[in-house]
Amino acid sequence: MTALPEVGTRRFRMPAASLGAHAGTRLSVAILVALGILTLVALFARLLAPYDPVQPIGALNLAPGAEGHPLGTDSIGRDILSRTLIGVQVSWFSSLIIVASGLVIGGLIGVAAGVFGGWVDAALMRFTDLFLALPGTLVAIAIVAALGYNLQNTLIGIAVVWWPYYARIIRGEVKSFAARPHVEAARVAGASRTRIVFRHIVPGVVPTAIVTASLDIGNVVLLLAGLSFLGLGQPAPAPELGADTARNLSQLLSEWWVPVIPGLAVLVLSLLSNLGGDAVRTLLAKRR
Amino acid sequence: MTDVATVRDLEVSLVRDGVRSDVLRGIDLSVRSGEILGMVGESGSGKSVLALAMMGLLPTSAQPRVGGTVGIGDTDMVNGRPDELRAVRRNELGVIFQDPMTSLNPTMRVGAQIDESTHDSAESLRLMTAVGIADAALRFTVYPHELSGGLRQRIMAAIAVAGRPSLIIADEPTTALDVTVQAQVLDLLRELRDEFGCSVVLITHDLAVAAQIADRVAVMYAGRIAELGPTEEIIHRPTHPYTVGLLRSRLSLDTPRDRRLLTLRPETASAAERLKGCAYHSRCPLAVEQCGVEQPPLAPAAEGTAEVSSTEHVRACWRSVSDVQGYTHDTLDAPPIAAAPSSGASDATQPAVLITGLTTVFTLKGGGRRRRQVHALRGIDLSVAAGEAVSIVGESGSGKSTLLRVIAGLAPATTGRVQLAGRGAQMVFQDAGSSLTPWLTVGDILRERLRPLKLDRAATARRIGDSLEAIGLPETVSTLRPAQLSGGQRQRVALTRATIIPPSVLLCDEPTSALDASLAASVLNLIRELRSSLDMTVLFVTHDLAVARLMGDRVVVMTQGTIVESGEADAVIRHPEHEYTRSLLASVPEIGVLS
Amino acid sequence: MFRFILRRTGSAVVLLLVLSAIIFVLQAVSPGDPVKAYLGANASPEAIAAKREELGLNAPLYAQYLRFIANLLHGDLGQSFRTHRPVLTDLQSFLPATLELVLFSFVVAVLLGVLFAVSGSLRLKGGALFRGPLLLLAAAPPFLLALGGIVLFYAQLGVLPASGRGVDSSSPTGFVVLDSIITGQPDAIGLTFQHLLLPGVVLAIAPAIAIGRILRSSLDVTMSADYVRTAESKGLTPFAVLRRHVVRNSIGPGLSMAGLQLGFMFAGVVVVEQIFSWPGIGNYLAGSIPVSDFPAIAGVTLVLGTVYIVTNAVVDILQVAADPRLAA
Amino acid sequence: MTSRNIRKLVRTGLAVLAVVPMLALAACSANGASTTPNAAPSDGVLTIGLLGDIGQPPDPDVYYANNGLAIVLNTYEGLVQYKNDVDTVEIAPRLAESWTVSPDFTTYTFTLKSGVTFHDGTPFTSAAVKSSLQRRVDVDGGAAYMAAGVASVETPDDLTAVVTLSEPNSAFLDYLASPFGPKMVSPTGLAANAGSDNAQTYLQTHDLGTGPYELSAVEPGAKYTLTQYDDYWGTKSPFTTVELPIYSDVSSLQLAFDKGDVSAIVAALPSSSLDKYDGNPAFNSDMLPTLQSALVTVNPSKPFFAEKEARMAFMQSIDQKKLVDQVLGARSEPATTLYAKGMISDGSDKQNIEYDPSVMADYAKTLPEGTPMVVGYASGNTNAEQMANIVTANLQTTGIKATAQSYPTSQVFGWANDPTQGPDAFIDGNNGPDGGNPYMWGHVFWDKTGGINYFLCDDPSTDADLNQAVKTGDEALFAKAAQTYSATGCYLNLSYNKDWVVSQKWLDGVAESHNIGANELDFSLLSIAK
Repeated sequence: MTALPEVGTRRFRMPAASLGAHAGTRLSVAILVALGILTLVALFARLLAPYDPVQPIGALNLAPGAEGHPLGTDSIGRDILSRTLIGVQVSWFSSLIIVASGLVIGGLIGVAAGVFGGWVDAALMRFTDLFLALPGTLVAIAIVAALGYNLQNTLIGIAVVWWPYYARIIRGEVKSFAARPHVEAARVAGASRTRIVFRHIVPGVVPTAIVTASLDIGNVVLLLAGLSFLGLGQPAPAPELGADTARNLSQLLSEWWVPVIPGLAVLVLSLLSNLGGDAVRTLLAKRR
Repeated sequence: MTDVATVRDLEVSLVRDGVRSDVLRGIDLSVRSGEILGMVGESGSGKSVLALAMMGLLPTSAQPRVGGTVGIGDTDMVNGRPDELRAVRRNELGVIFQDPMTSLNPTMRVGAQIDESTHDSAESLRLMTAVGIADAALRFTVYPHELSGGLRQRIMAAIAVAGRPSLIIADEPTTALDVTVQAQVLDLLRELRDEFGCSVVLITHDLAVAAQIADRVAVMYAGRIAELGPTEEIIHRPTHPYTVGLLRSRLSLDTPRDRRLLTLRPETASAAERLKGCAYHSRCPLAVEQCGVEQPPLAPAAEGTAEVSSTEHVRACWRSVSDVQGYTHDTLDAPPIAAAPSSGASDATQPAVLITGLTTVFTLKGGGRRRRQVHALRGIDLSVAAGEAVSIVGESGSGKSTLLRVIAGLAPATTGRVQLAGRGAQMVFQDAGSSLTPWLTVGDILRERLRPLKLDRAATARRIGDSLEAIGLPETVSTLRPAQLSGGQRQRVALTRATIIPPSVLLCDEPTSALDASLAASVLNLIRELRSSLDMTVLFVTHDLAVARLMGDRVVVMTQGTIVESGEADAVIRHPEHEYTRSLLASVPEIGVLS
Repeated sequence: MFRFILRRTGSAVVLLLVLSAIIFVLQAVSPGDPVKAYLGANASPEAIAAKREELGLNAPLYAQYLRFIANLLHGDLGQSFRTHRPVLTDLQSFLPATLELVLFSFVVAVLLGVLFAVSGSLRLKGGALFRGPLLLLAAAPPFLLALGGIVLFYAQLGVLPASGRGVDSSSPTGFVVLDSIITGQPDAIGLTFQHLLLPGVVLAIAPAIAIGRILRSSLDVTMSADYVRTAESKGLTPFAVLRRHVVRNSIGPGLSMAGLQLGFMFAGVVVVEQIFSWPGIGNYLAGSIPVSDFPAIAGVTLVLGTVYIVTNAVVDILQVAADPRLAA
Repeated sequence: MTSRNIRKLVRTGLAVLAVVPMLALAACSANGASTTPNAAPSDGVLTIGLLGDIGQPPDPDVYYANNGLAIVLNTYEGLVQYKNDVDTVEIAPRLAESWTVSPDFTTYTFTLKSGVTFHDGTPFTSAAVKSSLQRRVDVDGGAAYMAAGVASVETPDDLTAVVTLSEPNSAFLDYLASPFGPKMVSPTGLAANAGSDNAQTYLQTHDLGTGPYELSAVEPGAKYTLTQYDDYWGTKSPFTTVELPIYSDVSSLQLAFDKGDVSAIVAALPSSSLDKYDGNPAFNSDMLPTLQSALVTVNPSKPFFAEKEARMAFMQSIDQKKLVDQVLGARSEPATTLYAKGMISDGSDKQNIEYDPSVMADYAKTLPEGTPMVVGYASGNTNAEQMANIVTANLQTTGIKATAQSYPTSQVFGWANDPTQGPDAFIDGNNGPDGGNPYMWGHVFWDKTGGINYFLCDDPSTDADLNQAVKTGDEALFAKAAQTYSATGCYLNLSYNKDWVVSQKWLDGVAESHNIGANELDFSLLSIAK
């Protein structure tokens, strides 16, 4: 019996794993390990980076493979490897922060709406729909443009428009679980309201939330890169993948590696996180 | 007399959540033109897979491996080319699936869905009338969700008979329907056969249903045919222990109320060793060592005598017919259950449940402004004495479940009031599986019930262990999650949760409707025992009159939110007063008791 | 159905009001000295003061707000600090180009998405060979993708143009494809499509995946539905089953995701237009950001927001049309 | 089976992962651009690639930026202009054949060229001079100040215009010669299309000038098209049409140029492309003199530079020659004067800040270890970014925690309102005066009311001297003003910048069509090489 989702939630079915419904478990694990390594690299980027990312330390525009500069140097003589490492750190953790913020804010609102129902639900969801119906990215741009261009404001801008997506999904899940017999059973068995919420409903929502979030990171990585491409990200000289690509784009035809390498880093990030999302889904599906 | 379908040592193995298992293990049978063949078996016996295999529609997602042949007309549904199979489905086959709601395209007008088979609206309309749909022209343009269950199933039937198929495969066509509608659908099938002269394969888990209209019955067990023969033969002279078991564990309107219900021995053997010999041997009361090692072939039942009849009635068992039939004749008597004591002691001052002028109205919020009011209960007055057991019978929508939910405090009382005695009420739900929180262990679930007692760890553990033991579950179960339990075990856990602290009133909402006959019987036994041992009042909701009669000292018949009849169980069954009760009784599929 | 359309339109209007409110608040808090940007570096202090007065930047906030709303109602989005033209005029000249690009790209995205979903759901042979690359490209930052495309197809192979729309974009309607069709210039049509191709595809890839994934999952759900089995039991050809029974029941989520993606595309177009020198609203926005030309930024947000809100209303209505059960 | 799919899919994925670097390689191979010249156009179309839209409308009294100046300068003409193809400030006639200036710099008398007509057919007369100067004031754009001082314009006859200023101004001729200076606009055309805004709307998409070309098509954000004015009084080029397509990305602009789709790019390519085109036989690469400079200014409102000593030490720590050579290379030469090259004929405005890192090193010792210090630059300006980074790198060797930081232009102009918001120092990659008169330089950069004195580092005596000198045209006084300001340590003229023009081999007359004031080419003087 395919239950028919209500008007609001239908927009947010979880996307199918792009790698066929059930990617091999081993593959999934491998992908997650890769992600773990990536995160470690990002975490210890400062230690791994051979040089200070913002200081000119070598000749200008050395091609990759140059002595001491495996990825070469940029037009200011900064070590591209170092900049890319730090850039990965910035982009990766920024994306995680955004997704986390969405998960937390959206989660709270979604759970509240789903649990209390009634006018609370109505009010919260009206609010959420309102945000959903606005063109998020544009609003984000407007916000950053208003607050001033820097990474912090960019994160704020995105976070402001990012949570409703989660609120919707989580609220929908909460509602569906709340309607399950086991919740009624718990009620009859005399479990307190809070207990029902946190032991009989929320745990069921977590997997969906996790999968949704992990599938989302990739988008955020790209969005961030795009915004900093437009100059809404880290102001120079701080390293940031999107911005580094954008600023040095003029060199594409003379010293291609300067803009291309950070761009590739973005590609790897978002690709890995996409695959990661699917992997998470697969593994959770297997566990179910 | 030619056969419309011939199945020759059909073997099918499917992958279910990652594990490949043999679902059909050498099926041989043929469907004769114009006959109704009943396929009977518990869930998991492979009967539905057989149906799909006959249509050549085994789910690709299950990566089926198929051996043998299914001949329909002169096409082999196993090895034929896709377009050939489609041709057969178009011209030779008609299908009726279990759930008419999900089996019809929700976004397509029913007429159009019939047209897909008839390619001619006039014909479609004619068929709709033929399958007994009043003012077909009107209904032609509605969507499935705008029709009642019975009508939907009739639409399915119209689709099935479209193009005058030589064979209609009906897979549990009645299970999702109310008793009264069930009867109608069965009649419909018979009429279709008579009118269109097609054969029908009727797949069902209920011997009685098959018995009502089938010419021949095939009893399936674990992917093989245990016994196959004329309905009369199977019902009255079963020659396979399993058939015997089914017949005896089946609940009927004259099953003795004062005795334990007879049940099949629960499965103990592992899948591997079951499949070594006769799959039934581990549960078979008559098993001999040969049964455990060698698969019995399908052989004529009538011992070596008239060759003619030999094809009629076949069985797969090492024991001789006489042994089996001998067995069926002795041990009619089952041990009596401890007579519910309290029913006598109903001099209890105040009743356990007192319901006065109870009405409940739901407002369904259709999208947008449109709201619909549903009067689920229209003035219920009911008083249940302490220790009494009352069965509430009714069809879906009669409000019986709502009544129970109101008592349990899950649904609101719009007017009127419900009073419960001291220790309040606990409830056992229809689908035990979904009534247990999937991610909590049995232990967690039970512990939750015990929290008010503020016991220390050890005590709690002991209490849980004991009550599990009491209900016939190993203590180790407490570390498992519901998904790791069998259906029967889950229902037992649910019962434990309800009774680990004995309530005054135990509310049972069709606790057995999802279980196989034998399992159901054992659960019912359990409830009755608990009732007497824990001295509980029981309110038992069911759609099955036979069950109602067995579980209740008193039977209350409900329809459209009101109580139409109430009285001592046998009285209501034997001498129904309200005509609704009569119609219910009339439509109960019955088969004579074992002679 | 009708009442639903009515209600949906109503909510759209409300949303527009909210959007405009947000824009104003942002406008109020936006820093930087627009007037300097407006008059240029060497402008005299007197001129600056005068300009501030003229733009009402000295008035108290509430006054500015009233002014803003009033202007909005008159379709006055203020004047761009950068181009010195009324923002509305700018948008009028840039919007058609963007709409044309986005719509084209949207069609491409939907096609790719459907291909992605169907090839996956029906397990078509070699489907993976199509999905793999698509997935990978979708993970690439658009600006890299765009430049890669230019270098490859324009500089190296010389098969596709890399910038502009090919024909005079100040044509009657601004929709050059439309115009060249109206005025019946086949060569012009060909030219415009040549120019649309590269940016269109680059912009389409990411949304295609998003749509494809959603569609894929709802397809998988529908494929395993009982009524599909019923349809098969009628002996319909796989295609007939897909067309008559699967599509309609699985299109819903795809539709709404498509609507959602349209919103993202209107943002993504900013990057793409910049690299392909597309004379559109995105390029205009990209030019406005560095100089904090807030009226322009606000205007773009408002207009694209409107387009987005309207399209989504349409999508919802389509969806109800597709699935009668949603009607209310 | 599915998981086999995955592997296949991942394999193909990896295969494609190779695509992107491949594209990159393609790009870098595109770098070693074809060394065979592209063919000259046969259709008389000249294509000048613009990097980004021109922003403001091409209205001579409104347009006050660089990118689109070419359109204004080829459709409109002023009375005078700076002499083409010389690297000193010399005023040359344009629509005025000759002129006389009263000794007190208040009365300017112009004898106009005869037989000049506006694009709308109206003959050019002294009346047009009057109306044009008036419109400049009425429109009140950024460069309105140039005509603000005009008290009256007498027109004794059609070919004589006598401009009287309300107060002496020796810079007035430079105002007129400036690319942003008043241009002659057809009075009848203006009257016909005046509208409510002095025809500003009309002039967004049309022109009313006398120049060699007419603005024939405007596709905002996409392309501007000029067509030759048949009745132009002066020399005509073989180019009957000039197209200025807009490229918003520099790489695609370069690619288009390499393929020959673009004939010339004026001052729009990054230094990183220098070695690609400089000395490439397939293209011309000209470095043409301008009044533009790279500048260093410091922020006295910040504690770090509160003291003159600190400012001086900082300026001395900058290795001007090395910096300019390393970053700007052939595009500029180290500045030796405080004004732009050739503004003060006797060079008495010599810049006396000598490179001496030791001063800063010593000063740094007096500071707490790791004192922070920020050198800002305008975001998007690669040259400035490089210089800022090199400067800070050097400072760090002295123990100062110097960092380079980018700021969007709008913010840069905002600092004047509150200098404490700005960085400690600012490197301006390229900036210049509206014209060649010392006043126009000194005023904007040094006077706190000038507009580009970002940090309001002001020296009253400098302002006074400048305002005095402009009345008398006293070069010595200008030099004095410069020296006193230089002494504040707020200002360093880093380099004389040049316009880098790359063009197809077949294009002739690039240098001849360029002058020190306009950073653009006079298309009518271009030609196709034989």
